[in-house]
Amino acid sequence: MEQTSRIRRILALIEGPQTLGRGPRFWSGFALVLLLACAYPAFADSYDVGNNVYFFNWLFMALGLSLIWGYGGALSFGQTAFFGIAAYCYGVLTINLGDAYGLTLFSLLAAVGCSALCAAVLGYFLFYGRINGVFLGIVSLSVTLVLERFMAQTAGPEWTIGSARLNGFNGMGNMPSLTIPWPGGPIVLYPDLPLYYVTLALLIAVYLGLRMLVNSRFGNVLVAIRENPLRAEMLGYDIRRYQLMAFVIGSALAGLSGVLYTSWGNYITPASMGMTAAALPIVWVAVGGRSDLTTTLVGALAVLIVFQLLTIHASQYALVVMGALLVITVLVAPRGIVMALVEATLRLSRRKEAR
Amino acid sequence: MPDTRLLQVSALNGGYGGKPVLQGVDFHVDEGEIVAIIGRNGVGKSTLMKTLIGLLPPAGGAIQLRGQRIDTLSAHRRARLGIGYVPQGRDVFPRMTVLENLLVGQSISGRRIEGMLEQVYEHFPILQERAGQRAGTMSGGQQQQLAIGRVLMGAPSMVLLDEPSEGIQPNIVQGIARIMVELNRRTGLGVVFVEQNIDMIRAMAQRCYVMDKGRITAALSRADLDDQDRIRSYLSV
Amino acid sequence: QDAKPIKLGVLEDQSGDFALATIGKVHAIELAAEEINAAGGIDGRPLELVEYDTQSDNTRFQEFMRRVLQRDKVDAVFAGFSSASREAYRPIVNQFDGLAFYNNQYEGGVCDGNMIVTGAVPEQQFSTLLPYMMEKYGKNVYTIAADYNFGQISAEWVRKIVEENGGKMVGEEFIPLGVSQFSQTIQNIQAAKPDFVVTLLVGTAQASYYEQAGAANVNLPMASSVNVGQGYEHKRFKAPSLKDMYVTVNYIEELDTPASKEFVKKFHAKFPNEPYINQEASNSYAAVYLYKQLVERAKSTDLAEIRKVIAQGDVCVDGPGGQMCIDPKSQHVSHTIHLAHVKADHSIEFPQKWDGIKPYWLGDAGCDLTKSDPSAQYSPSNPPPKS
Amino acid sequence: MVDSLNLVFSFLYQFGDAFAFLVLSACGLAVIFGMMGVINLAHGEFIMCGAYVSTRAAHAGLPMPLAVLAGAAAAGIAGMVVEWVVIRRLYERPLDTIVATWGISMIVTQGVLILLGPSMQGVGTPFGSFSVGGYSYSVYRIILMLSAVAVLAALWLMFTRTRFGLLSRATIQVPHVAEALGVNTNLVYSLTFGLGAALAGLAGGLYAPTMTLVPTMGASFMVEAFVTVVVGGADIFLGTAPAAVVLGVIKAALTSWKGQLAGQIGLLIAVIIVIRILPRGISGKILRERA
Amino acid sequence: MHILETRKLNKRFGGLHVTGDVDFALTPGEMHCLIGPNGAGKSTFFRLILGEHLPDSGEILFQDHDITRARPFQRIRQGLSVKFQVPGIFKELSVRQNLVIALQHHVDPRMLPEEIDRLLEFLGLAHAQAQLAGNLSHGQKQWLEIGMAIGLKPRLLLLDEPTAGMTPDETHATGEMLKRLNAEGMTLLAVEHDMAFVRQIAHRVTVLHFGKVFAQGTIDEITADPRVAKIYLGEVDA
Ligand SMILES: Nc1ncnc2c1ncn2[C@@H]1O[C@H](COP(=O)(O)OP(=O)(O)OP(=O)(O)O)[C@@H](O)[C@H]1O
Ligand SMILES: Nc1ncnc2c1ncn2[C@@H]1O[C@H](COP(=O)(O)OP(=O)(O)OP(=O)(O)O)[C@@H](O)[C@H]1O
Ligand SMILES: NC(N)=O
Ligand SMILES: [Mg+2]
Ligand SMILES: [Mg+2]
Repeated sequence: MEQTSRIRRILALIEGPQTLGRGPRFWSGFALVLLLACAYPAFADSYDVGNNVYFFNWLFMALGLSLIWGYGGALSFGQTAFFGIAAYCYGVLTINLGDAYGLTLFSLLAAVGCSALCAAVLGYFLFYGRINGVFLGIVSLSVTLVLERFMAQTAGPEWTIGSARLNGFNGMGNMPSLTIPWPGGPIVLYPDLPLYYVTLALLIAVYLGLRMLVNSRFGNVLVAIRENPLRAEMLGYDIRRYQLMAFVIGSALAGLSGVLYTSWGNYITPASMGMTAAALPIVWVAVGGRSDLTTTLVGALAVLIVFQLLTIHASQYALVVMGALLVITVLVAPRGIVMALVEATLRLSRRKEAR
Repeated sequence: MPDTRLLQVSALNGGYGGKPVLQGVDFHVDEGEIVAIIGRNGVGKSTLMKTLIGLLPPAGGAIQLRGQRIDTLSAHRRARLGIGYVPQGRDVFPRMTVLENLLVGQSISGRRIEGMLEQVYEHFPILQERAGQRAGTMSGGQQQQLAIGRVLMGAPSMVLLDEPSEGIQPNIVQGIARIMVELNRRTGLGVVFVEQNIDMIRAMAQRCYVMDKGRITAALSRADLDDQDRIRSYLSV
Repeated sequence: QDAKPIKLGVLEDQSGDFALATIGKVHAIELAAEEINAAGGIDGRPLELVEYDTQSDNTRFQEFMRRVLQRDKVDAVFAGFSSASREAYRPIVNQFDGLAFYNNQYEGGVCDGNMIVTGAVPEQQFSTLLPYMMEKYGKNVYTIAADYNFGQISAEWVRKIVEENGGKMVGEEFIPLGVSQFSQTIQNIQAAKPDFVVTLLVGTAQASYYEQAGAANVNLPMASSVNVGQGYEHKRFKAPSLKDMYVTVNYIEELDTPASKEFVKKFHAKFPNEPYINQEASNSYAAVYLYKQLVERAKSTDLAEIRKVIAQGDVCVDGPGGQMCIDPKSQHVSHTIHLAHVKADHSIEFPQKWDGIKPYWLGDAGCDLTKSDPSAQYSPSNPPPKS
Repeated sequence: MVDSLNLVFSFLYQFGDAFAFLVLSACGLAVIFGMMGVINLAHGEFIMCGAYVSTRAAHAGLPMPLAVLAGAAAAGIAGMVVEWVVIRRLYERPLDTIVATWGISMIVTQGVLILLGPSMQGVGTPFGSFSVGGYSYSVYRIILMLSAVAVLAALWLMFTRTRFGLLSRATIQVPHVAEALGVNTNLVYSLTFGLGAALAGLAGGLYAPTMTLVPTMGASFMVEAFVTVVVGGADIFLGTAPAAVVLGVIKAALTSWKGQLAGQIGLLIAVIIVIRILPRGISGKILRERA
Repeated sequence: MHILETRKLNKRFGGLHVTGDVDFALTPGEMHCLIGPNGAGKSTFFRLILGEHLPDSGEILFQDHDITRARPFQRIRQGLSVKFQVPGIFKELSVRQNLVIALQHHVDPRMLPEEIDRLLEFLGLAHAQAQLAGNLSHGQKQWLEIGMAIGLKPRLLLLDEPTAGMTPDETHATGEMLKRLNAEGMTLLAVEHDMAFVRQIAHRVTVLHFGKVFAQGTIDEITADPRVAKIYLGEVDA
């Protein structure tokens, strides 16, 4: 009895003041989108399916950054460090352990755990050292760049872990894809149907889980810290612990992205941690509207798709148009483009109701 | 008698974005007058002051300074016409020294006025003592003194003060009232101030307007002001 | 009746860091395709190019390699400048069993049946260059190299060949990519007093070395496998900062042969604004003709059939720089290697050339794609496993 | 004796070289970040603008110093335009400037590639070389060091001794009050951003003769610039110079000891350590001590 | 037995000795006001008690536990609560959300909504509960922060100029409210410049001057002290 009401309370956190979207209208829309996403492969060719998996791969990192930056107010410019750490861990582990017996899944967990651990160490150093604001951003960026530069020069054969060569700037390849052990023979998750559904399911789970997290007490405190850390502490919250936890969770999600990406393309390179790579998550999250999970999710996906389409169709003008889109977005939609659309529709519907 | 009108505010509307606060404010200040504005929390006093100096755009109505329409001018242009403004909550420049804060105050006039710094130091000795301290580390009351001193540095012909007594020790509150009255006598400084401190209102104001729900609802004469309970009644309910 | 076109994917960096060296590669492919189509295509089938700009970004290579193979269903892909980009797309080419041409000088060692490499490799460039330099200038050598796979492996080759020829390495320094300031390096070189400097600098930032060394009056002869031929530094920097630079190339636009002159003429007729026709543009151009011959002889675009033709060991074309033949074991290409000497006024002379230099190392080391396909990259310090 | 003097000179030269690069890379960024709180990811593109314009000017026959100034001026004007069109709308939300300036940087880099091609021919380094104890050095590098010092001094004077400096700092700290005190804050913003951009352009103009001229050249200044600014902290006058000294020593020492990679990684690790010790940068520390 | 005690508390900023050997003790259930000239060190004293600054020397005891080095949140959890001099609220969150954050860690989640409704009513902010806290007027912000501070149900409440910007009526109402809370067992330490308010609530008053305890006693004793009139009160007697 007590148990079920508790579960109900936790589930109720799916809606709350920290997330946009509530009520039957939102959830039926959500269900519709989900349905479409599930049906999508029936109408798309396998290139499109695999390409969408590729887009999905990055969204975990975006959601994680939304938690750290949008909710927690700590701008981490170094999420790709954790992306890279998990990616290399996955590579090293799977190359050494192989893909039998579900070991790739173990490697996934271990790699994500590894990036969470690194985030805990770095986060302890940052938050317990009272580093905040841009300083936080630059220190995290520095960490990423150190990793990138270090990994870039590991070309020599001396940089080998077990049978896995780190292989420097050229990147590490040949790691197996994620493989699910199955009675009728293991299912290798190439960028195709099974991987699509697995990634989609993960994405939905992470999205809903984060919604509950940010609407819980934890989320309230996180937002309070963003708004006024001193006040939050003076209400009795150990702000450093909360910031650290958000950082670890967000970075673990970056790590998950790293593993999925590596498994998707059987490749990881130090460039994934470089300056450009490090700036991208910030762009995705900012464009959609970083202070909400849903707008982050939709915004990041939209940016990824639009940028790829531009690259395909706008030839040499692609980067110019992308840049212009970013500038215009920031100017016309201060809280993110998806957020702006949401607000506009809300205003419209309210006006209609008023009539 | 337009030549004695320092400030004329007519049917002024304003607020924040879509949210109206001021709903047709009418009042005036004559040359050489000190006028108080009183009212409960949240009725729009600070909003009025911000609209007068130009930090909020008016949504309708007119503001005239010595007969000249100023409501279309930007805040810095209004300041250069000689209006000084002390915001509620002080807003000193936190990472600049006390002296630097004072020097910024001179931009109202756009020139350096000989002897002004000494005068301000005389009014507020703590500012001289702490000339090199960063303003953000001054105590609350010290910051309030700095904010007032800063605006005097520009030798304005009219000042808008938003709750100048807030956070200031009683004897300095009296001192500030004295300074304002003296400047008013000596230089004809016009003063519009928002205040809750009855002692200060009585020590300074020649007239008083009562504000409620974005409107001026009463005007009190000097004689009315002598009646403590009368003021108190306007501040309550 | 309309014959079904043969589709070629072209994935090259047309923007970003590498664009300087790679836009010309795209143009060269377009030129070759136009010529072939004008002459009736490949076995009557026209060539159709599917081009994407990979923006000097490895992830774009991954995205678009999948796209050309899965969506556009191209018959072959011409892709990549940096080795990292090649390694990024190689797993995808393997997965879909496609055929990719890597038309770029690089550090060597790719033993992969899905790849044909038309660029020169270290043994071709250094076995010719270094003995010449040591003969002419002396045996003390200092290497500065980009600090990544290409630089490290190339430096390893330099070390090996210098020592084999009785020379001595007096210094070796690795420069991280993106570094543009060289004062300390210049001083280190002066302290080591080499007879000449091997410069294996990659990327536009590192090229700043030449200007800075010139300004500090270092005045040492230089040798390279990668500069001038790729990034035309002699055109971009003011003389005499590249004075006495020696580079072994399989082509550059100054090459004074009828074939080269003809190529330059055609190129400029089609692309009048091309700043420079570098070695990789020539490789890309020749690669299209190699592919034409492969398909015509295989009578198919099927990879297995094509590889049967390669295995015959006689697939050759005459490229702008000389004859190029595919080595069946490594699927790399033999070249005529020209020694380019940059003079004080930055004009180029060619004191020597070597015909038919083979990409021997991979085959000798144990890569034999006619027998097995490990789809791996090796290096002298990490050779193929002996079977 | 002579040998060790040579050694000292060579270290000083290397240090000065690193110092100059750090200062000149950083000061434009420092003005814009320190004064306005704007994180300008298009900093490198202003540097590139300065380099391109000064090179064009030099090709057109302008004497070197004038050409450099022309580069600075062009970047400054470009900066004022950017401020007017974009940045002005973002002061309330400085973090969004990251995205906006990132976008500007993409537009400019690729735009220049499209319009002017993938590279530009350099002008060559003037003034030749000199020798000390068996090593030859570039005279121009000494000019760069002197320029760095001159820029620092000029900035310091400008911001502490002029009305503009006073008003711009006030504007950045509490804009609405500055406005209400008679400061034309829009003008101040525009001039401050323009100044930062001009300083970037100056760095570009000064380094143009020594570097590859390509649309992406600004990128090679960015890490050093950010590192210096952050280690310096929010107050650019108190922070930038000491930060450049500290980082210059670290970089020169590590580079000469263990090579360029050590210098690069050492620089980044120094940042991490310095920030851990001084969470608000060097100037934060100095300010706290002084207050 | 004291609820709060400081022993020889010292704090310096550079050359400035802001609190000097402050010995101070509060008995449980007391309503105590701290007054003194601007810059006397009152807010600094609060910050030392809260742990926002650490003292250079001296000790702080709360309910006989040494909290001199404890982190601020630990002190709050032991039963301290504060309203700052400059309103400290969560500007981008709604008024209601502000209160949720203050109350959530000690109120049963099922009771939370009613509890907050009650508090909103009490603060006169019920109509503004959905508004962003940053858009409140100055006085409303003060109320909100007082609400957050008392929402913690502290044993000792610290208020730094709670009535600044309030009308005399509101000031009076605040005083009465504090008295009610005091009757329920809460100890109070308030910094104020409004003598009417001090007179209304204070059992005892401490005057701080140049960081030192200058005088202590009932409000009548203090206002009668000519030295206090000279440094602080001026001619008007409240
Ligand atoms: N930035 C803002 N955005 C939206 N509404 C605001 C903003 N600032 C104030 N308000 C609202 O406008 C109304 C008037 O506020 P104002 O600050 O003018 O009150 P006030 O009379 O000065 O009160 P107080 O005595 O508390 O300072 C209030 O209801 C307040 O909630
Ligand atoms: N960080 C700091 N650096 C230097 N001086 C400081 C710092 N913080 C406070 N001070 C000084 O310490 C003294 C005490 O300040 P505090 O804020 O405690 O005063 P207060 O008694 O609360 O005054 P008020 O009534 O004006 O609020 C003041 O002179 C102030 O200028
Ligand atoms: N392949 C090269 N030159 O990177
Ligand atoms: Mg107000
Ligand atoms: Mg105080």
